Amino acid sequence: MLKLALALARKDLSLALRGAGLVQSILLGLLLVFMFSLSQKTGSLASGQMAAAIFWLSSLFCQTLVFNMLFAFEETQGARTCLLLSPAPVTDIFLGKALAGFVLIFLAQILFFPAIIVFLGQTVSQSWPMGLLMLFLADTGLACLGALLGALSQGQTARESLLSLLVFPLLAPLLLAAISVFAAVFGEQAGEDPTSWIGFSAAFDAIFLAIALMLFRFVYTGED
Amino acid sequence: MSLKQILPALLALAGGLLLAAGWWLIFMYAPTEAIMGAIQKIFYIHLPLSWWALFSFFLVFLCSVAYLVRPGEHLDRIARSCAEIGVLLTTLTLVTGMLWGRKAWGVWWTWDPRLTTALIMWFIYTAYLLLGGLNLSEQRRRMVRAVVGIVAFADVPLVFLSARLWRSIHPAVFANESGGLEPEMKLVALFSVLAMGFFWLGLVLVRCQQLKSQDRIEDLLSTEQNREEQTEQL
Amino acid sequence: MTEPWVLYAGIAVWAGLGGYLVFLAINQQRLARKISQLEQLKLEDNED
Amino acid sequence: MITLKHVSKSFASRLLFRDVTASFASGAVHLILGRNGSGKSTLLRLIGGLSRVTSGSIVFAREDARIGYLGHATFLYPNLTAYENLAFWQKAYGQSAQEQAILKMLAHVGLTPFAHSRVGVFSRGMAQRLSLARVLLLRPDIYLLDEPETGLDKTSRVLLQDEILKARADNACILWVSHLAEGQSLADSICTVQKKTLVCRQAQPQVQIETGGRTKDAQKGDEQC
Repeated sequence: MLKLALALARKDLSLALRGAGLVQSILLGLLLVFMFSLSQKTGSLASGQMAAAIFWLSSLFCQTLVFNMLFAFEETQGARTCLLLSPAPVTDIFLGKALAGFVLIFLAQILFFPAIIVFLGQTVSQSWPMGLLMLFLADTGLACLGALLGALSQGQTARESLLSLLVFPLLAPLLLAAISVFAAVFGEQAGEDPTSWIGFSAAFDAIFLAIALMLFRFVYTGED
Repeated sequence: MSLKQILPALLALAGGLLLAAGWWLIFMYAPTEAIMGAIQKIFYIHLPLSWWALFSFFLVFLCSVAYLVRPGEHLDRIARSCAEIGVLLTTLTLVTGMLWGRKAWGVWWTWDPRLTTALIMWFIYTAYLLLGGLNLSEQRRRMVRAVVGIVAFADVPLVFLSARLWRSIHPAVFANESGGLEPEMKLVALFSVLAMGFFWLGLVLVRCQQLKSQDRIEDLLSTEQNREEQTEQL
Repeated sequence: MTEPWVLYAGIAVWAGLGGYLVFLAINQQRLARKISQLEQLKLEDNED
Repeated sequence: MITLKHVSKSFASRLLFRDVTASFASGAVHLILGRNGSGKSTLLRLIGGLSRVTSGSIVFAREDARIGYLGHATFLYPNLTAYENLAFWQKAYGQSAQEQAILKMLAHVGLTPFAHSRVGVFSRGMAQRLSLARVLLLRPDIYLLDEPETGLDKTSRVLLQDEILKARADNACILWVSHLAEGQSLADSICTVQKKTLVCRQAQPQVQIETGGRTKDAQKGDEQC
């Protein structure tokens, strides 16, 4: 079970780390962080919520680039056809891509977080375990929708613009949750207590994971 | 001209007349609300728009599910026309919502759950309409559109919930229509929703028929081109 | 007594719906042109 | 054993196949001929389940039949090495990647010196040979070959034909789309795409081959479905 998914994820990770794909998305994220730090008057600190918003915005851009890259791997030599011929169920391909995307986004975020602390002068409050849980939930949602909608473009030319055009609004609820919790992590007095946001994000992930598992076979097909 | 052809026009006409009557009701019959004053009357325009916009997107959802179960060209057409009109109505909902907000609370945009949901729905379904731009084969584009139609609608309640958790200063009257409204207000509100319903149905049917003839013409043109290719090959 | 802003909202709505009807009309014109193009093709076929 | 019942396929209002009914027995080579663009490759894609039939049905004798596809696209990842490619595809098809088997197969197709170099630098012929190795490693029950000989040099073509005959002896069902002269001598049945349907006729394969002590004629007797 899941043999194809794990093999696919391992292959994608080695390909992504070998090529310049991941580096490109990390640089874009760091650039975003730096640009926003310009918007602060020198000396004044960005609000916790601003820092959280920038962190998640960079992660979102990173997600779009990562999933475009992951699905482009299968298009160069038509490997998609061969994957579909495998006896394993199509959802294994979805799980493999989502897992690879999750790891890549997490790797990028490991670099974004210190950049936010440094450039935007943030301090981490004692509610960081809540932040870690939120990070996990939000990344799952990012990976799940990224894998489903990444397959949508299936290596078409008009892929970057349309993918982000669709993914950003769809992920809006998850972003609101992640930004609120991370604002608390950066020391803001969050209006809503974070636990309700955590519950909401878990529900969001569950719903879209179920939908993605059902719909993936319609999206990723051999038709070219 | 069979009934089927003129039905859409009839519905649109009836809708138009009912809307006009609705206007008369709004200004002459509906009492002005005690707290907010006459501005509250925008509610009778705002509510039908947002209600039918949501209903259009629900119909897109149903057609998309039906299309995945048993693909049929007509399902995709209905979904496309409903999405188009849904986006139109959402745009008008946003405009009237902002006008109301500007007058009642002095600010153009308030992060209120309903308006935020309408705005995000507007972005998602505009992207849905842009799916036509993807250079895919017709079958694949319909399949992709059906999937997006489902994912988009599943997102709507989540957007609403998250927006409410985020911040809410919308008047309570919105939350429970039946509670805060006097009987006359409820009557006018219902009438406006009904009137807009006729107009909405007329628009959807007209757009559906137009898309149908458009597809038929495109088929004819493409078979024509294929025939020419074949004749050249021989 | 009527609140001007309610009128503005009404005008905006009618403008929006009217704009959509214009869009439908333009589409109808495009279809008519395509039909005439098809008829033209049919004419040429009958001649040769 | 694959059976097509009244299969039709139209693609964007262009009819490719109308009412195709045919059956391809296991342990046989079925050569499929036809003009370019007559939809031969589409037929393979339909059988592979990659695109859906407009009407009719395709029935497999064994549900969990493993399908090996060898066509113009090599399905190889340019940034992975030859070894990694083969290892990945084995795992992707649910088989554990034994190092010995992979190295032996690479030697078999004459790619041992390039085992650990990136496939991106391979020539067309080398990539096609690696793709052949990929299919052979899977030991599929059904071979879908879409003009596999393109880009292969003389020795590789002979290698390809040996493998096809060996596969036939292993009771695999081989569908071979080609327009090579010597293909006709190997085929058990030759099908041609004419007027949007498939016409098949039996053919007498001249090339006899003994594998594992069972001669070709002996297999003709016990017809496995």
